[in-house]
Amino acid sequence: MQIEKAKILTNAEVAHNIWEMKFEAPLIAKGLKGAGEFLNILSMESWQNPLRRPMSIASSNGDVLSIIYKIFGEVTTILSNKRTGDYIELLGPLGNTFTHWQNGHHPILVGGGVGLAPILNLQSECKSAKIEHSIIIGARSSNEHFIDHNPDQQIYLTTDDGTTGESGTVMGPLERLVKEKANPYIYACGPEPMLEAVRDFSLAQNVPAQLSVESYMGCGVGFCQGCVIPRDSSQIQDHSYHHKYSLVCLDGPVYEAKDIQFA
Amino acid sequence: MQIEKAKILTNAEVAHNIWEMKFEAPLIAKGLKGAGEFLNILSMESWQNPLRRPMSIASSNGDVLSIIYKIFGEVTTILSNKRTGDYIELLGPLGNTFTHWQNGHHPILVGGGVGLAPILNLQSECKSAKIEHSIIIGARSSNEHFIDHNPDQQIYLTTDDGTTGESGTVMGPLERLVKEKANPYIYACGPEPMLEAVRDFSLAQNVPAQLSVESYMGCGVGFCQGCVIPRDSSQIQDHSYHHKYSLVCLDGPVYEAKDIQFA
Amino acid sequence: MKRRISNLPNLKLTMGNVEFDNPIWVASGTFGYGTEAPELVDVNKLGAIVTKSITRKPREGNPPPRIVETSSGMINSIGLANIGVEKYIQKMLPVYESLSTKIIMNIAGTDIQEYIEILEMVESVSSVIAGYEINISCPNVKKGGMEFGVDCDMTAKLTEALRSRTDRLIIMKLSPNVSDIVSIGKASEDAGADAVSAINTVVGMSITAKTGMSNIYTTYGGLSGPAIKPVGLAAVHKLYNKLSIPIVGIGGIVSEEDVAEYMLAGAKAVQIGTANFRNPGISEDIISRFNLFMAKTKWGSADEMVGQVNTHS
Amino acid sequence: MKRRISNLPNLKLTMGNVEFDNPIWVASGTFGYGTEAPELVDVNKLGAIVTKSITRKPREGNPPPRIVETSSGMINSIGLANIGVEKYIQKMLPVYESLSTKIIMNIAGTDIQEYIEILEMVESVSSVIAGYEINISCPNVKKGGMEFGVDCDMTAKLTEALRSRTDRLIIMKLSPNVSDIVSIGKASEDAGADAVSAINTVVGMSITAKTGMSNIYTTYGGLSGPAIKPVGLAAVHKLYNKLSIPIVGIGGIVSEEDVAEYMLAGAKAVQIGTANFRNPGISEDIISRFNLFMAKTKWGSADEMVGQVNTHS
Ligand SMILES: Cc1cc2nc3c(=O)[nH]c(=O)nc-3n(C[C@H](O)[C@H](O)[C@H](O)COP(=O)(O)OP(=O)(O)OC[C@H]3O[C@@H](n4cnc5c(N)ncnc54)[C@H](O)[C@@H]3O)c2cc1C
Ligand SMILES: Cc1cc2nc3c(=O)[nH]c(=O)nc-3n(C[C@H](O)[C@H](O)[C@H](O)COP(=O)(O)OP(=O)(O)OC[C@H]3O[C@@H](n4cnc5c(N)ncnc54)[C@H](O)[C@@H]3O)c2cc1C
Ligand SMILES: Cc1cc2nc3c(=O)[nH]c(=O)nc-3n(C[C@H](O)[C@H](O)[C@H](O)COP(=O)(O)O)c2cc1C
Ligand SMILES: Cc1cc2nc3c(=O)[nH]c(=O)nc-3n(C[C@H](O)[C@H](O)[C@H](O)COP(=O)(O)O)c2cc1C
Ligand code: FES
Ligand code: FES
Repeated sequence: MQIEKAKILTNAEVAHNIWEMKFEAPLIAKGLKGAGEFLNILSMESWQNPLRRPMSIASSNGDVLSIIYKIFGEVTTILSNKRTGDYIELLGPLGNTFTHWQNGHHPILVGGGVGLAPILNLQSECKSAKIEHSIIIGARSSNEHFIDHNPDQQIYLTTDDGTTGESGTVMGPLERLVKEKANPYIYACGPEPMLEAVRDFSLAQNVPAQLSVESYMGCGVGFCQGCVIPRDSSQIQDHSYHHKYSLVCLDGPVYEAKDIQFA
Repeated sequence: MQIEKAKILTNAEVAHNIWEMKFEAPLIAKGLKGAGEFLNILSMESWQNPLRRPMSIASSNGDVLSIIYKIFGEVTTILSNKRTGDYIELLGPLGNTFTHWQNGHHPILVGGGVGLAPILNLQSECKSAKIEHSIIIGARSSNEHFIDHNPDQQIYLTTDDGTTGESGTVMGPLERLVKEKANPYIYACGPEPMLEAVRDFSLAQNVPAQLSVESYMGCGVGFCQGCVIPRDSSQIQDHSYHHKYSLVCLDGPVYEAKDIQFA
Repeated sequence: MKRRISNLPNLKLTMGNVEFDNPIWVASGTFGYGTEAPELVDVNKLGAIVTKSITRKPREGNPPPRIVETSSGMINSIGLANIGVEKYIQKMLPVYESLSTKIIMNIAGTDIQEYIEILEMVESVSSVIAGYEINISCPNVKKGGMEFGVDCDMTAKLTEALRSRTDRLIIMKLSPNVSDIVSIGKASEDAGADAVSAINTVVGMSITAKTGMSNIYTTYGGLSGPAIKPVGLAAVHKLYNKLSIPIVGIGGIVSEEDVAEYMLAGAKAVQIGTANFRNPGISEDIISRFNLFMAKTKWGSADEMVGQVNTHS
Repeated sequence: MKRRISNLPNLKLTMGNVEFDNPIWVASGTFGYGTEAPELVDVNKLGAIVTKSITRKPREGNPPPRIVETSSGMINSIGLANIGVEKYIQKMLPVYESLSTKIIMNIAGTDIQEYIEILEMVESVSSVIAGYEINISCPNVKKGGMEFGVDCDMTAKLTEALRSRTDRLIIMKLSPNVSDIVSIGKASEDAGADAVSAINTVVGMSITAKTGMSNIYTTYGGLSGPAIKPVGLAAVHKLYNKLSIPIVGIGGIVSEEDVAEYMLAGAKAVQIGTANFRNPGISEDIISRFNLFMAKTKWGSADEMVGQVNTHS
């Protein structure tokens, strides 16, 4: 875990309101443990927005890391105004990683919206490790997609409005793939309703699943106790001082589907 | 009085920590009444710094206005990071103007530090009106000057450390010129100690003087009652609701030396 | 959920016996007497103008420095500089005849008698003013206002005394610098106030480290601006839960979303203060943008959203 | 004016019977139990660590959402999630043996008995802790702390009860959400506290206009960060004027200049809170930069500047 000023290499809109930023962060890159980890980003000197913003690592390639972010509010707008050569301050790598995908399963990767970021990172790892896998990417409409629907390559896109790929949510292809593939393992990140649907499905079908969840973060390092989610587990974690809650910044963001609850 | 988004033409450091910015502000330019007026500048969307910053108009040329500013704190730093083509939001023109300089006097213009800005504006007006005048510019050291010492042209520089022009404060050349010139009238803007010295000298010598003063401003339009200075005059101004104080934003920033007090 | 995108949403409201065109007003002391910047704002668009606090006699106010910026806020200690009630009656009331916006006169005093005298002087002449906001919460005067603002009994006595002397709208303006703002609000309600407004400024101080100087002559001043919006929202929501009279929300409003937040917290109307200093026309802008905001929400009228924040419970 | 540019300025101070290397501490609840981020901060550089509030039993804390950003600040309602005194004694006290920085244990309770019990449990074992900060000012628990923080008698009783049971440093942590913070401070002093710290968070609320949701599960939470620095400075200066025991300044400190401002206002030491979330190493950085700052001022030592703000009077 480090604080590092990273030089921005590229920063561009890749789909409607969705941006990709690449930067050089050699120190943080050295500490990476795997897909699922995130960075806590500071985008300005001013204290108007005192808190950093957590963003999943979308790719790592030597010293170069990337994030994929959606313009949501003040800070993501500021991020999108950064230019090549500017700096941002990163705290990371933070959080845990997806696991078990190397253990003889068929990983089914599911990304919704900018939840795609850690899923793409996991996809790269599967590719490097030559592990056969499928990936399902959901969005509301084709303009939010920046990857092509390609069933031959096991890349399945869905859109709510049917403008690209399959019409409907990620659940369509997911239900199909779980049946088709031997020994499937689901890895998902996306909006809460999607994660809930994946969770319920995985429990009902008894298919193992890991979900990368979001929560409002103050610090990313266990200081503030702000980032809790209710936890359905008897495994007591000291971080959150009590078994009822789990700190997403330290115990997460990746959880076994069965271990967490949604509000 | 208008609010206008002005496009920045140039923004460059002209001396140590002193910057000049030129921008196009056709609406405000139309309303100008003369040297001494100022703008109230907003440099960002963020509310980290809720208040505008007052800056004297240093020159006007058709639609193009300029300011000369010193990097002091947060907002002037932000100003200095603006690039050609960026926008700043101006409220103006505000305040009153220097007067009487066209009435057969020999104007002696005195500028200290960035107090130079309105003085340079007045100098331009004197030149346009072909009125003979002298100008004295004071600074701590040569690196804060961006105009050349040129006694032949009646341009006198002073520095505290003697690195350019005459050694000492503006008072040296001022005392000399007041003696030399027939019917002198002093116009001064600069740091408070300088203004106090000019004021005391003008009262003692019975030479008329107008001073452009600064005060902490909230609004620039008479809403907040924040910008008062004690006033030595029986002339009651309604703006400040009481004869004891004067609102610098409406009654000033230019005052007859005899009319104001310093804290 | 009904949506009314086509028509402009209904922003009208009634408070006491007054009908206001919209719930977005300008706050006392932040808009002068309403006539300062005619080039920059059409005051007739505003829901109401609350004028600068008036005392019995003109006041010169505090020596400078009177204001200073802070992180997302500012501190002021103007010290109730004002023209006094006589000049207000003589000079301002006639001007207000020609405005179509509602005028609310803010009154400040050092004892109950002073408030009464001011109110009676205004009541004794004919004028169009819609009502009074009673400043019992100015942190910037040595004697005066503040004492009422922290004391339920004094607040009740003052409210009763004024209530018995006017049928016009009476709004008691509450201080956040108290252990229990709700009890002061309740005392106002029980004594006959038509509404309460909250909040006035929060006591604060500013120092420049390099010089060691206090940046405000009177040492302490009143903090306002976006920094205090959370404090204002909490006050309004607490008052809404316990009072039945309307609440006017104040504190850090700079956008149409801020207006909506205050209304969701329980404000029937709001006042914009510090933001006017940044942009004298901002209140007019916020009214237009609030119209657009409303058109996109599920709320049919501004009144319907008052107090409807979802608090997870 | 003496200037000591060559030597590092003297930052040492004594409070109660404890000597601190420097006046820059980290605030309770913003630095965990001090052992969370060893890669990012050398805690032995800190003047002191005030640990997260401890209650008699472990507490799960409030449901999420627990925190939200505001303009130049944040609101939290953690609800005193903590490991409870037994685990604190068992797990944390031994760890503190190996640290050279001073540890101040922050204690919270719902009644006097609970505070006493906690303190006695810690006093009954041997440990290196330097003293206690008594949280009588947490706005985020339904029962508890808050009641003391607004009441002089209760504050006095609690202070006396604890004073009679320990010789260690006792610092009473004061709430800004009161009409008169000085009277609570005075009650603490008269009852034997070694020092007071101020301020805890300011009650606030946050709403998202678009969704109509409260951003904090418990509706109200505590506002902290640069937004409240003016409130903290005013509290410290008022306390300094009336108390003779030392004051620990808290609220919105993010730079060495903020530290200096608090000391000029009257703080003998300060605590850094919210800023630690932005940068876990910031307190260490501020200590270095405060050293440089001091070297350029007229003050020979940090102690000399305490309370020396120039207030124009
Ligand atoms: C572990 C984790 C990984 C994430 N990865 C990504 C990613 O790869 N790409 C992406 O676009 N987004 C990601 N997010 C969400 C991202 O942090 C928010 O979109 C971002 O903070 C919005 O900031 P803003 O200032 O633009 O919006 P604001 O206007 O400040 O807030 C809008 C919303 O953003 C969220 N938010 C704001 N501040 C925080 C905070 N400190 N912590 C958490 N959420 C916050 C809240 O839901 C809030 O309602 C991730 C969040 C977490 C917790
Ligand atoms: C009528 C008038 C004309 C001016 N003309 C010029 C000029 O031509 N060039 C120039 O460099 N400066 C000028 N100033 C001063 C200029 O406004 C300040 O230097 C500037 O506001 C500093 O802002 P900052 O954020 O960089 O500094 P900060 O760190 O915010 O403040 C540093 C100092 O700047 C001053 N200041 C800050 N905010 C305000 C405010 N709202 N109103 C007044 N003073 C403030 C205060 O003295 C403060 O102590 C003028 C001021 C006035 C009143
Ligand atoms: C410069 C200034 C002067 C003020 N004068 C008064 C006043 O005379 N009477 C009053 O009741 N409130 C006065 N206030 C308080 C405001 O009306 C308002 O309650 C407060 O500023 C909070 O709102 P804001 O955050 O939108 O500014 C003043 C505020 C400021 C900033
Ligand atoms: C997330 C969070 C948790 C806190 N928890 C505690 C606590 O357990 N006990 C306590 O006395 N103060 C607690 N505080 C208050 C801080 O110690 C401090 O008084 C306050 O945040 C103001 O300082 P700041 O503006 O530097 O943050 C907490 C503050 C925050 C932001
Ligand atoms: S974000 Fe602060 S503890 Fe997790
Ligand atoms: S700056 Fe507001 S009245 Fe002059």
